[in-house]
Amino acid sequence: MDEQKPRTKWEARIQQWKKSWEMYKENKIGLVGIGFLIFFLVFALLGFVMPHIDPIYHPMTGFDPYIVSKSPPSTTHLLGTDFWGRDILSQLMSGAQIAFLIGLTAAVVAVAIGTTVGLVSGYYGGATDTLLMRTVDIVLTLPFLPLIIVVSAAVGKQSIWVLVLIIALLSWGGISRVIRSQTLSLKQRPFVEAARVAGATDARIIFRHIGPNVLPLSFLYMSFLVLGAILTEAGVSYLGLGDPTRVSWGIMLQWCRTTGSTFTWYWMLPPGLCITMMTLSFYLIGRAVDEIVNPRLRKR
Amino acid sequence: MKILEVNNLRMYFSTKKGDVKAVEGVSLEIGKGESVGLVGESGCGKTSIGISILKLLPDNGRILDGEILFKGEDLVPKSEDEMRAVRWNGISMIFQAAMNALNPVYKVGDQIVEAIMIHEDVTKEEAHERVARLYELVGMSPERAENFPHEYSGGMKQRAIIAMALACDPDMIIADEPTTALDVIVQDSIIKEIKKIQAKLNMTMMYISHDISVIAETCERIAVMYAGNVVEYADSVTLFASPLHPYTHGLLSSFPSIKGPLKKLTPIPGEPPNLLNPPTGCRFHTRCPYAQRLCKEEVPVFKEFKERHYAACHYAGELSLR
Amino acid sequence: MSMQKYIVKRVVQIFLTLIIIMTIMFILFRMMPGDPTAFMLDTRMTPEHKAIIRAQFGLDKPIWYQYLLYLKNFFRGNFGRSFYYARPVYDLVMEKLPATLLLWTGSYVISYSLGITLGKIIAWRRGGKLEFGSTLFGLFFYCMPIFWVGLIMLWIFSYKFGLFPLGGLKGPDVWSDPTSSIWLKALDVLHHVALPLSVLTLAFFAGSMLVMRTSMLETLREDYIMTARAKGLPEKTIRDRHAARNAMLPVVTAFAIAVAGSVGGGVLTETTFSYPGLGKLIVDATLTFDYPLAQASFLFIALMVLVANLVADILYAYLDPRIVY
Amino acid sequence: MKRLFIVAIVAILVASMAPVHSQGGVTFNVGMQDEPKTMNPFQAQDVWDWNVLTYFYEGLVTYRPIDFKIVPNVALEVPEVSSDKLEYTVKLRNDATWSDGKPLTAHDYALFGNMVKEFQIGRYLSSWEFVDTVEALDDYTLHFVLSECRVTFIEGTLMSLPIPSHIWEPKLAEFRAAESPTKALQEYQPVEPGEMVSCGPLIFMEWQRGSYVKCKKNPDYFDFGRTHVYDDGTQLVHGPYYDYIVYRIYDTTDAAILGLKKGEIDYIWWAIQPGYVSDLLADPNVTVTNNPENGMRYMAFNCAREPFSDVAFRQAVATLVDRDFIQERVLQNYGEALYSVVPPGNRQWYNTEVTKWGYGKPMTDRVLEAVDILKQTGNYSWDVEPTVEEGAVVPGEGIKYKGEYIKPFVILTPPADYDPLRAMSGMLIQEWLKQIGLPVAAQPTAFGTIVQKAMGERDYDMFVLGWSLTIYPDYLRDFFHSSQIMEYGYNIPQYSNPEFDRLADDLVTCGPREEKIQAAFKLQEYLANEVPYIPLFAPAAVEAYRNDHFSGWFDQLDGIADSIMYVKPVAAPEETPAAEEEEEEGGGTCLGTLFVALAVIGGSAFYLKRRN
Repeated sequence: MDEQKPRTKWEARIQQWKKSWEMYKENKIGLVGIGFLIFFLVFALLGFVMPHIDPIYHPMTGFDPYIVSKSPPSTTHLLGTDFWGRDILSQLMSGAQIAFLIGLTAAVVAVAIGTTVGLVSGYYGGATDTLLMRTVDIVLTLPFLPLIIVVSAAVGKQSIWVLVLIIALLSWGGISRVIRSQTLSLKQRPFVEAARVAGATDARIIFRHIGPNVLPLSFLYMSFLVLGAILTEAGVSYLGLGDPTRVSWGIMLQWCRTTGSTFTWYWMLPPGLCITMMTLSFYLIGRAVDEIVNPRLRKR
Repeated sequence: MKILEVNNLRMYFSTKKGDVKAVEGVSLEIGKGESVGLVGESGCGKTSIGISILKLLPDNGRILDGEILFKGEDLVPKSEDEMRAVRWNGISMIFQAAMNALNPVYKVGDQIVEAIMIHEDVTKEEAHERVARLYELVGMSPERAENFPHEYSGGMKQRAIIAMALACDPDMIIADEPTTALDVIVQDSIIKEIKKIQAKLNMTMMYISHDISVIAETCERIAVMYAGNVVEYADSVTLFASPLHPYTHGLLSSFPSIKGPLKKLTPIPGEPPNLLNPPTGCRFHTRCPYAQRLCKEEVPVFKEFKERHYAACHYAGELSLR
Repeated sequence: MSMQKYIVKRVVQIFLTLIIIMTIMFILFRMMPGDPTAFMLDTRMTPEHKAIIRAQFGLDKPIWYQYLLYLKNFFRGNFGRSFYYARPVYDLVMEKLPATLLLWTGSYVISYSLGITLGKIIAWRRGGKLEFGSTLFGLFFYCMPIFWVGLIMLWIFSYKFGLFPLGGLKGPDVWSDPTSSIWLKALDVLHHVALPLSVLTLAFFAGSMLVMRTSMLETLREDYIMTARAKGLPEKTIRDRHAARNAMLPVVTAFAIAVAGSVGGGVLTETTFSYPGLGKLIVDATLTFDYPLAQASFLFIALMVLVANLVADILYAYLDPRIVY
Repeated sequence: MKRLFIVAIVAILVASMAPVHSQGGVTFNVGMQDEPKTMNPFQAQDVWDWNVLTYFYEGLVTYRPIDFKIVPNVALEVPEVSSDKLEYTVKLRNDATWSDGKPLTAHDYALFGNMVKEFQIGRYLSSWEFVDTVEALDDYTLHFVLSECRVTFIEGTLMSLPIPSHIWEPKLAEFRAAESPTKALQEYQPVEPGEMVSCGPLIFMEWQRGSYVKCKKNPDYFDFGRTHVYDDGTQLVHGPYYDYIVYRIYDTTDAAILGLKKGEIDYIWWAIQPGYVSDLLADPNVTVTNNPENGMRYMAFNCAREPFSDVAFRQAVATLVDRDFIQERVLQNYGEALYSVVPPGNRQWYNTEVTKWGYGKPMTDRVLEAVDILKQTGNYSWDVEPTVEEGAVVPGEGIKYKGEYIKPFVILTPPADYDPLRAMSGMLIQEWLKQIGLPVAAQPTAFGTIVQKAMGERDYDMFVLGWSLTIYPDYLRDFFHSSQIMEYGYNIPQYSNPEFDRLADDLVTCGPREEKIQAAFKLQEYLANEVPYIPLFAPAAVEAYRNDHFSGWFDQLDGIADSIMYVKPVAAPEETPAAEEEEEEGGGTCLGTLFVALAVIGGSAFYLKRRN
């Protein structure tokens, strides 16, 4: 019987997801968001293929032997080449990979921290709650980008992972507040009481019983965190504190600026446009999920 | 003299899934100084009638048909600007206090003053004086006008709302569930207050509630609504004594009577119909113990069976409702 | 609790937060590698001379001593001397502060006024072209990297058409001329501020607009709006006095939460437009390893955020009489 | 009331927009990327400080432009030096004055030297630490006693600036009384024109922080009209030929270039990125110059670690580093591939004959050659040896040194914002080294961190950095002498070669120039063969100036900045098309201002309307 139960629970969950998906499909802006996202996913995957077609399409080392400086779009280089004769299109693809990498990793870590803190804080209450929430207060009032600038400079090493870690460590505050208040109300529900009576440990109650119920909210915040992380990486890279060993969109703009090509349209416009569309897609998805998770926003 | 006459009113809400037929061919008349109760289960369209009269419909609501004659003038074709003059001045409304009918960020007195100043050419001071008098009228200390809504108890809010409704000396007041969310004792005192004021000012009132006992206490005549239709309309004594419509009967037997002998409560079986797709014929036929084939096929006419006793039932008067 | 007491309590809180931030800053900068004297390298400087310089900056003392010194100096309002500018950090920060206040508060005020007004209107008249247009427009700017928008604006308005200066705050033509009137100088500053201000405003207004819209839509469902309509109030009074006034509350809350994140936009904008404010200062200081300066500018930015939070709280209390302290 | 207010605003704004009458006289406008940090010569450290300060102070001797020959300036002649002569007497000209009318005397020079020693001003100590005493025998005679005679006596000590003793001496007591006298001295910030007297060609007028510094011509400058005659017949006559100079702070190159095109400035005083060149060349009023810089970018090895301690290893790496590619791609040919530690721009001291590893060879040959160099030692082996097949390199795998796999190592490279060229070079080098199977990764690292790891902790494998150099290559000793192997010593690669040390010591002592040049050549050969540094490239100073305002610009090492004192205004022809165009652009700015003004008026009107 014990084996049966999780299965039905699992099925119930799948059904829940299916229902959510049905609702999501109703949402036009949400579908546009998904569309963009799929486009960028394909775009990012193509980036892995490009260098195998011809080494000159390698985003970092693909120096075109015949083009030694920046050049406008041509048949070999559909979007032109950068200052050193490298293909801009392949660099954009690599940028999409980095954006996914940074956005998703930072968001997942931040959501994990934020959810855990929110759950623990809401569940235990008392001194733990006060301590954690005061910490959150401070985290939330820290000026985000200036701190990242200062910290990434202090770390000295310009690695993408350091950046991801800093972004994640600074952006879990908001989500933990929301999860906490959700936990506070869930804590009063009978099934939690039942679990407690049945002798479940605190950890089990938090993560097995309350946790799954706050997951949709976490998921909602994740899409906004992805957006924030992508924009932050771009900003930090633009300032010159990014990781120049990986071709991200921010780094592309930084190269564009530091080589004195700020006003070279075919180099300057595409990365920014990609950032915009990608963040927009995550924003739209977030809004759509928001309408599902918070039914009061649904149109009547 | 009739203050208000509603003829064959139809009001629908359009939604994604189709039209919600909230008010379907309702006719009512209210004479001057009369108090009329509108009773029915929640979702039966009684509030819709209230807001239709003032034309306070939400964006998706529309009046398809019918007339609303207020002092002989049809309100239906009136523009929003013309309606503004009717509102509060002609017809005011007592809202349910617990539902945030007062704006939380302004002082209660100011909210009443605002209504006065819109409709009448008075100075602010005069308006404030009037508020003080109104407060006394509803049994509150005039200083309380300087407080914010959150500083009031539920009963006080309700009194303030009554005061507000009286502010422009309207010809008629629609009271929409004024006591629903209050506890019984406060409810009682508010009802008494309304009755007192009504008597004092000879106020014409339309009283909307789902609670027939409250209606019985305050109203001379009662209209019973079911699924967007008024199914029966009579003076309260007659209605209680000899209801013509099976639904009225069912409603009466599902409520405990405050006065009178104890009797067994029998709830009406089934659920109220979905107004998106209401039953054909008599809308009550799905739950009616007396339903015949005719009831399913033909819409019963709302007509006068006895002197000022209207009902919409094919078999009205033929059934022995016990 | 009275308002005054509350403010005092909040100020104490701000102070404590600042100390925590300072400690974090101190630990960060002292534990991490990076030699501040690196930028003074000179091919003819001997190691002994380098040691002398380090001693002059107090870098040869033990860490705990440096920390105590640092705290002591902080309480005295002494933030140390900039390695790069070789001047008291406090003076440098104070020089840049007015410019930043002008740009940041200016953009917040304009973008929030714009966002609130637009949000109010589009919620009131749902589904119009205005709603679609302003949401799309606002969202694009919301999602665009702000420095990129800045670069494009520079390209179009300054480079192509020469309508605005490419950066800075004061034009030498105007300021070096003793005959310039104060009005001309003010106008010159406005001329310089116009572009960065527009960029920030464009980036920020969508946020407040969307929050306002949602909040307004919710407010419009409230019963007191029905009351107001029943009272026969004119549409505009209902919209502005009853709906918008209440709907603004969540916007204020959203502002308090967003401000810490949005100063990043200010920093990037200042850098893009080489606007001599705190944001540019912190970037420059960071890139030159000028830790006293980076720390102090960070501290002041943090202070600005905290004060903005306080202002938001007070504003909220002013807007909502239900708040009791 | 409301209308009145608006009318008043409009009136004021319109009045304020009336054309401004600027002072008469010719103004030379210079664009600077950063503002000066201080006007205190004891604190001044970066180029932006010195771009301004340098024209206030005249040394005893100086380099003349173009060929950097040492010529007397305030001193009447350049003293003859030799390593065994330790006492020198220098006579000064007696017609030089400070801008406040006080004479420029030997006391002013002696005071500077003595203050450097007393207050331990690190920046100048290397020029003064071997000077035992300096004193003014009379107003126009200086006497030096040295502990040893170094070349920097002339190229440092005698080039030091004087400071106006009548202004500084009264302050000394105050500095000495402070808790930390050095700090007190350095914190002193002269900003008032009264505190800033000058004996050079320019006089300080005012400094608007963050915006500009303004100076005027010194009418009493003693050297005005001095003529330098060169072998090729060129003559330079010392100016300045304008009345004012304004240093405008532009902060970004984009802004400066626009300013140059609009005619706001006549010269951008910093090297611009090559990316701007094509745009600038399109403007007939702008001239772009390209001069070598006296600097170098290099990659250094940690010679105290294996396998970097192995000369063959370093040679192989040097062979792999395709400096021609860097020159062509990364530098876009603005700058030169470098094979010696002395840059070619320093013509007198540059040894053209040093070993050029891999010069002119394709990557395939370089790989084979590098493999060859390594295999000859017998210490290296591979799991898969790198080969060349069908004209392409098949990278090696599992390289071993003395039977053990070489552990992964990193190249610390500066971040892109600091120098995109070096960052890019680091990336390329990583790819090239991978060709022979070296497990290497380029690690972009903050500049300060590299310096600390490399100079301070000596905890690194390789790094990429650069030096700005002096004319006299005494740095050859500093960078590679074994005595500099210490914390923060300059011998970062920890290169040690006794023969090199001996020769390097010779280089810095006084003596005949020919001998010194021979020594420097020999030192360069050592370095090229044993490669503690792999010189990567010498950057170019790409600069731009307006050719329609001033003429007489000349090229020299490090760029055209020295022309500033020699350029003459172009006789302005009436109504040239250029002037019209300029006006048009000015009109654009005016339009922008008008737009802002309208916005202000509209905003206030709207506000007033709402209030009413």
